[in-house]
Amino acid sequence: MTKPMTTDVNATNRPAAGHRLVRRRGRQLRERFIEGLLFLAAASSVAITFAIVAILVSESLPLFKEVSLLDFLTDRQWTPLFDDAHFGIMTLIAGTATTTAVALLVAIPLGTVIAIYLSEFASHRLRETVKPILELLGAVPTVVFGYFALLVVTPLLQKIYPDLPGFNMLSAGLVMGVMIIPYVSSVSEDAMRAVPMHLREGSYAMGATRLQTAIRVVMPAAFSGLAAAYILGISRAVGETMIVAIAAGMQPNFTLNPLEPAATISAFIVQVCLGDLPHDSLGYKTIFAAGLTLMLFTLVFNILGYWLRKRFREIY
Amino acid sequence: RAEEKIVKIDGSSTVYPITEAVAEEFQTAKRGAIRVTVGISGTGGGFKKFCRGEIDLTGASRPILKKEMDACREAGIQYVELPVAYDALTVVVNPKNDWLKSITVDELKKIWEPGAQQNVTKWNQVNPAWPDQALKLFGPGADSGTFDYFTEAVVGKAKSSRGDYTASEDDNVLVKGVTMDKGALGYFGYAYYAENSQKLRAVPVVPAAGKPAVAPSPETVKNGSYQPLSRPVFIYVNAKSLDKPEVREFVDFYLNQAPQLVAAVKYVALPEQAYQLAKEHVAKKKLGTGFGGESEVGVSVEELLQREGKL
Amino acid sequence: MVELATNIFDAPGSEPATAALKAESRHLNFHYGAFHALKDISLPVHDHSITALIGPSGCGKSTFLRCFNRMHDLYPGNRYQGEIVLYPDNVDILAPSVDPIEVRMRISMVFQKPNPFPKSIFENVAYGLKVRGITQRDLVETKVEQALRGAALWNEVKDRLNELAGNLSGGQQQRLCIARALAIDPELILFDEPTSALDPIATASIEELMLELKEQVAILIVTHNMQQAARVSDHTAFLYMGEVIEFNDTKKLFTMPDKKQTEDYITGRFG
Amino acid sequence: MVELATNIFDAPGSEPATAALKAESRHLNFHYGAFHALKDISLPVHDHSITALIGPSGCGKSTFLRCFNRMHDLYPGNRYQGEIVLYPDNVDILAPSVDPIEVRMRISMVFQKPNPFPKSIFENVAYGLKVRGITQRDLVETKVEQALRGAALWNEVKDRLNELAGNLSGGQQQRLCIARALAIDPELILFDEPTSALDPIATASIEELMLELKEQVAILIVTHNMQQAARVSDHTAFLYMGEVIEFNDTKKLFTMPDKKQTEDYITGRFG
Amino acid sequence: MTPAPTADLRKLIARHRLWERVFTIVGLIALLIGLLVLLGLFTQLAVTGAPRLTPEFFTSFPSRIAEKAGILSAWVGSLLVMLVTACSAIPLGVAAGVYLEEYAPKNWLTAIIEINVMNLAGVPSIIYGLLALGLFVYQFGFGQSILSAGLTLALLILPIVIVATREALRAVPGIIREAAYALGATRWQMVSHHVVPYSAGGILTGVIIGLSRAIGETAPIITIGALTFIAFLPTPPVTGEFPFLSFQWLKDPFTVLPIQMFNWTSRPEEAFQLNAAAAGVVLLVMTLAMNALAIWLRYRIRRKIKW
Ligand SMILES: Nc1ncnc2c1ncn2[C@@H]1O[C@H](COP(=O)(O)OP(=O)(O)OP(=O)(O)O)[C@@H](O)[C@H]1O
Ligand SMILES: Nc1ncnc2c1ncn2[C@@H]1O[C@H](COP(=O)(O)OP(=O)(O)OP(=O)(O)O)[C@@H](O)[C@H]1O
Ligand SMILES: [Mg+2]
Ligand SMILES: [Mg+2]
Repeated sequence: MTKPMTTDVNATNRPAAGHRLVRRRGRQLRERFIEGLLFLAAASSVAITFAIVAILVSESLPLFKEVSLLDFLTDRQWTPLFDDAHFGIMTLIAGTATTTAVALLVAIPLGTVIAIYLSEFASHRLRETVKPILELLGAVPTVVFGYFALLVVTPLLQKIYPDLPGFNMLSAGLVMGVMIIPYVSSVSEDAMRAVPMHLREGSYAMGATRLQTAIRVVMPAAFSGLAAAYILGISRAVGETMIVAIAAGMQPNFTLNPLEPAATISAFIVQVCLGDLPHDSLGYKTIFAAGLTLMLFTLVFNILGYWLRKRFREIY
Repeated sequence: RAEEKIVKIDGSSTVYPITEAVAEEFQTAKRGAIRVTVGISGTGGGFKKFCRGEIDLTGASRPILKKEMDACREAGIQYVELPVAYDALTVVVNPKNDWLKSITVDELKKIWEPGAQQNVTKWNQVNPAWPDQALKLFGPGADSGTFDYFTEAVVGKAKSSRGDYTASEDDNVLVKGVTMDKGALGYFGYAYYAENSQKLRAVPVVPAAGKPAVAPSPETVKNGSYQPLSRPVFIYVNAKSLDKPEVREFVDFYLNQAPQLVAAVKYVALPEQAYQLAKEHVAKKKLGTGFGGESEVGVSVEELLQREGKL
Repeated sequence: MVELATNIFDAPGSEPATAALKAESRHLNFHYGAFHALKDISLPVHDHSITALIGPSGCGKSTFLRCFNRMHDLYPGNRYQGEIVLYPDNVDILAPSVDPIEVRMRISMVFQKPNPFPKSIFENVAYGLKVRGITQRDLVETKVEQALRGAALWNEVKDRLNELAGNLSGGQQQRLCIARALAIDPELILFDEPTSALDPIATASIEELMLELKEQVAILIVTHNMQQAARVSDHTAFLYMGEVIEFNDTKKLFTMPDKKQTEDYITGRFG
Repeated sequence: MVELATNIFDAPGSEPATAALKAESRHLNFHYGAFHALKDISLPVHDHSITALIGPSGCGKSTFLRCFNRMHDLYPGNRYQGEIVLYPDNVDILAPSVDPIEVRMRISMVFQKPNPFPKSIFENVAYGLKVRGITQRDLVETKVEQALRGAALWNEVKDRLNELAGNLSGGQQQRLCIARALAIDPELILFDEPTSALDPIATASIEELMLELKEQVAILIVTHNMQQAARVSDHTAFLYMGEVIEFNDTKKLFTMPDKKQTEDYITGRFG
Repeated sequence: MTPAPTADLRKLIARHRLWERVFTIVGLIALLIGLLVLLGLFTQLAVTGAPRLTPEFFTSFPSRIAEKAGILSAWVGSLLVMLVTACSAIPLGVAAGVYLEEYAPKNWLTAIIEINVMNLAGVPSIIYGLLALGLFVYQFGFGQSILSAGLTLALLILPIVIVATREALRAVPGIIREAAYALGATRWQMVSHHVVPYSAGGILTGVIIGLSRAIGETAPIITIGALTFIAFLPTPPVTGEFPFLSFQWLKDPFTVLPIQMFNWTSRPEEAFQLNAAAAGVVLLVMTLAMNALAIWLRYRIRRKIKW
């Protein structure tokens, strides 16, 4: 806020200090104090990140003393716990990327269609009942989803495609996608509903149908909200653990083929965390390096998302 | 309020069912006067807490390793190592598998050794008598004590294994995997086979050339004929905690009740004599591990208990 | 003293209009749920001329206007009675058998607040064409240029057709909305207080535009600004509490109103 | 023909005002970022009288009004120059040493759209007192009643003070906002087009109210409705493009404007 | 100006209408996929777990005998952990949201915080567990307690609460803010008296999504040391003696429902699978109840608020 700048041209015998309008110190101090507190709350998220990064970096340093960064990034095998240890993180990243991609291929179209349907087509009552029910999908313990993928979805898929292995990224990804639907649909529905009515009216007045209005006007106008929803969905998919751990086979395969089994970063981390490894061993340290990599990846995604949202934010 | 009497236990999820059973019975017996808590942080997580002095006992599916011994020494934690049961690693196949009547350790090695990765993908590549069927492998994750033991016993070197198999910490997942695939072969703890013996078939193992194949069962494990795949699981007791009457009482109760409770949760109890020896160790507070920071295959529990303890 | 209303009829919009009817509302009643907003309104809309609706806030001007392109269909609970007949077809556009989309394709509307879509200038104008399935690039380009010229905006934007419409000034945005409405060759254009959000210069240019447009189409305009009504329209209707108090030639209505209420309103005794 | 402006000065608000100054802007300039919205405005605000600001949309009326309670401080990039002196203190309320909150406690404002808080009627009126730390229940109750009586709303709401303010009609809501502004005993009340969202009856009652209020306080009102300015104000300033074109007694300004531009505007040649 | 050939226009409109109908069906199908999966999962759990859903299941401690095992310590633990989570994540998240929306100047620092908040949403939950183990359990000395677990989950859902809070605050119209300022309110008064209460509905949505996420988490809680077998309850928060309130329970060991479930699913005995399913049903119903409460609260708040 700019301080008012007064060019005191003809300041005639103006009372200097102590008049009734002067700033109150007590109130100002209190306001500053509260602002400080709120700032601390907001900054706490940064502090958390720093703490996480600090832990990840310090714990993974011993690993990088033994494994060169080049190997870490270029080796195509990830067998840190085996006798013949390889530390090719790209293997896990490929798994993470594939399951995430499959999940998003489910969640983004379905979530978006649901959002459009709820915001532009459905009645108020339907929307208000369905939305919270759908949000329950996000609350189902992921172990349940994992078994659902393994015991229901995989056999179904095998009926269609008999060569599908019992553990594969496809069914894990599909189920993960369903789990993420509410993240995408709820947040984008909110964003679409926030698009002011006069924009819609402008489109209807041109003779557009609901669908045309939704796709051509409402969605572009809600772009930043949709982007936020998608990013939230991506983040959730990238970080998801149990579904993949149960249904995708936990095989560190360097492959982008969703029909094969693979392991992801987060699944690897949780597995090792609860396993029998000594916590001081090099093998155990790999989870921190993997976590760090994951964090860097999501960071890149988020910066990209932030930039995109800023660039395409529509003012209506 | 009065000083809480509480026994804190953590560690391997393999040992957990036994410890849980003991804890439950113990609390009932004491009418709640002593409280017991059991966690499942894994053997590694358990030792980490144990060596920080946060818990009184930790369950371990493998012996304490060098690094953990160092950590404990640094923190001044001394401990008593007590084997409490056998876990027989069971090699299982799909019931539809009609060719595998028994398997030799060599064949297992051919299947699981690191060199087999990408190379041995068909049954007939292991043994020409077996069909030209895709070989699908299932086993515990490389972070587990089971994996360490199996690789050491079969391949000859701990942690030396092929990587292209379906790994899971949850043995039920492995059970599901093997039941879903005719060409599957997997290994995991005996309890999971025992509970699913209709859906799976355990394969008798030939320990060495010329010896008869032995199927896993409580008897064959107990009498030492199921080799090399039966291993002991342990609890480690903090020596200082052992001075607390409630911990001492609990450990005694553990060793006394073990034969019944271990069987009840589908593990294999040690020979009676082994429990006697263990009780003596507790009484004498015999400190240290019998392994010296390395895991070993094929040691008998009795022999182990005779060894000099290292800290 | 200045006579407020003496010289406002020198404006170019004041030739008496004698054109044929473009549309006509007959005994139109409208309800927002339980609220009876329009009461038995019968009003003609002449072709090639500008018809203004004036009246105090809340009298139902916008409500009436929005009946013409069935905008009220978008919200639940609204109810029409009576009819609005569109000529030369002589169909009642409120009849259930009539598709509101078709109505809207023939009657376009410009809103109070400029509401360009968050798209490029070009896409905004081409939107109506796209909706009609017209996709040949050159045809669309011709039409867009025509419409922008029609809305007196072409020279200002021809070099930045791909810029976002949101970057235009308020007046330009409103003209863009007019261009958008023009591009689909409407037969009747509805304006709902099109200049109330604009500065005087932009207002003047839009008024001029309307006077040009009426050569080709019929125009129905709502305004809260009596001066504006006097300046641009050929016919004026004074609405009050959902009823038409008076409808007349603009000149007549502003100089010799038949009704006392009209006189009170235009002389500023209320409103 | 009807002479639009002949009889509007029979209204009660037209006694010439001779009161002392309540406030005065001196060489006030205001910038929205790079946009120079107010240009060297010097205007007096007399006590116990109503000063109206008229001018076409976008000329800076609201901007000027909002300088008086430092509303612009809320947004970044705004810049004041010059001063607004408040009497009798003779303090420049734009001075950096002055606390905008103190200013706002003495100068209250009523907005264009009624904006009651979504709380009870009572809480709405009592809010200004709460902010000042006045919590004695009986004192607050007295003040609330006083303010509601002052806003001519007491009889309508006295039995439902705990109802939500949102349930009131538009006109009642606006009077509630006036009561809210009155409750803190302001010395000057700013009205920014207070009736533009209201129907004629509500408008009339609020105009009446303002005429009563000016017995106690100074009033500065922005209106786009010239009739309203003529009806209620004692002094009128005509703004155009951020400048004061003319300031005068209302009667004088509407009957014998000094400037050609003023005449053009009030006779409807632009706007 | 000639009207477009009406027949062509009609055909076009008919085509558009057809597309619209197709989309309506697609939309319904998409919705149904989501709902049916949910329904399928729920019924599967409910049918499997039905034999275990007896009153004793809620009042018994874990046991090695599946039929005798219950979830008393688990549901009490879940409830208490959620209490801590809600009590810490809501104030912190709302405060952060308020700062970012109402106070923060638009500069690089705010941009960093903003990106950072979104980024935290994607950190795998187990990493929060590792962080909390170092920070809460050891550094702050909270031990392996309800407090540590609650705070860990609070960190986990903080981004969700912040994002939802910001969206909700944004929906409060500017004129309400100006009205408060015009009456002499300070910024904090404006925020605390008006903006936050009026956006409570939207904030609640975020809180609920967040708590739903937290209540089902397993991995981070295991890392910080939740127990699996615990046959006693935390100290009751209300005591018979002065001062009648006790915070001892914050430091008590605990377990939570998803851990109990996790443990049961990995047991070899089939009978435990029933327990796991039953626990899953309880978990879902608890979440549903929590959601229902929030939806009701949100409805009540929104009913009062008209702009
Ligand atoms: N959606 C609605 N639901 C209920 N009543 C409505 C709705 N829209 C408008 N009204 C009421 O209908 C009446 C007419 O409204 P309308 O918007 O047509 O007035 P107007 O003449 O255009 O006024 P203005 O000059 O303020 O735009 C008003 O009393 C208004 O309160
Ligand atoms: N926040 C802002 N940032 C930049 N320019 C602004 C802002 N608010 C107003 N303006 C510009 O300042 C000028 C004066 O605006 P102001 O709102 O004071 O007009 P007004 O006379 O009150 O008009 P109206 O009758 O439409 O309310 C206008 O040109 C407007 O576009
Ligand atoms: Mg209107
Ligand atoms: Mg204004």
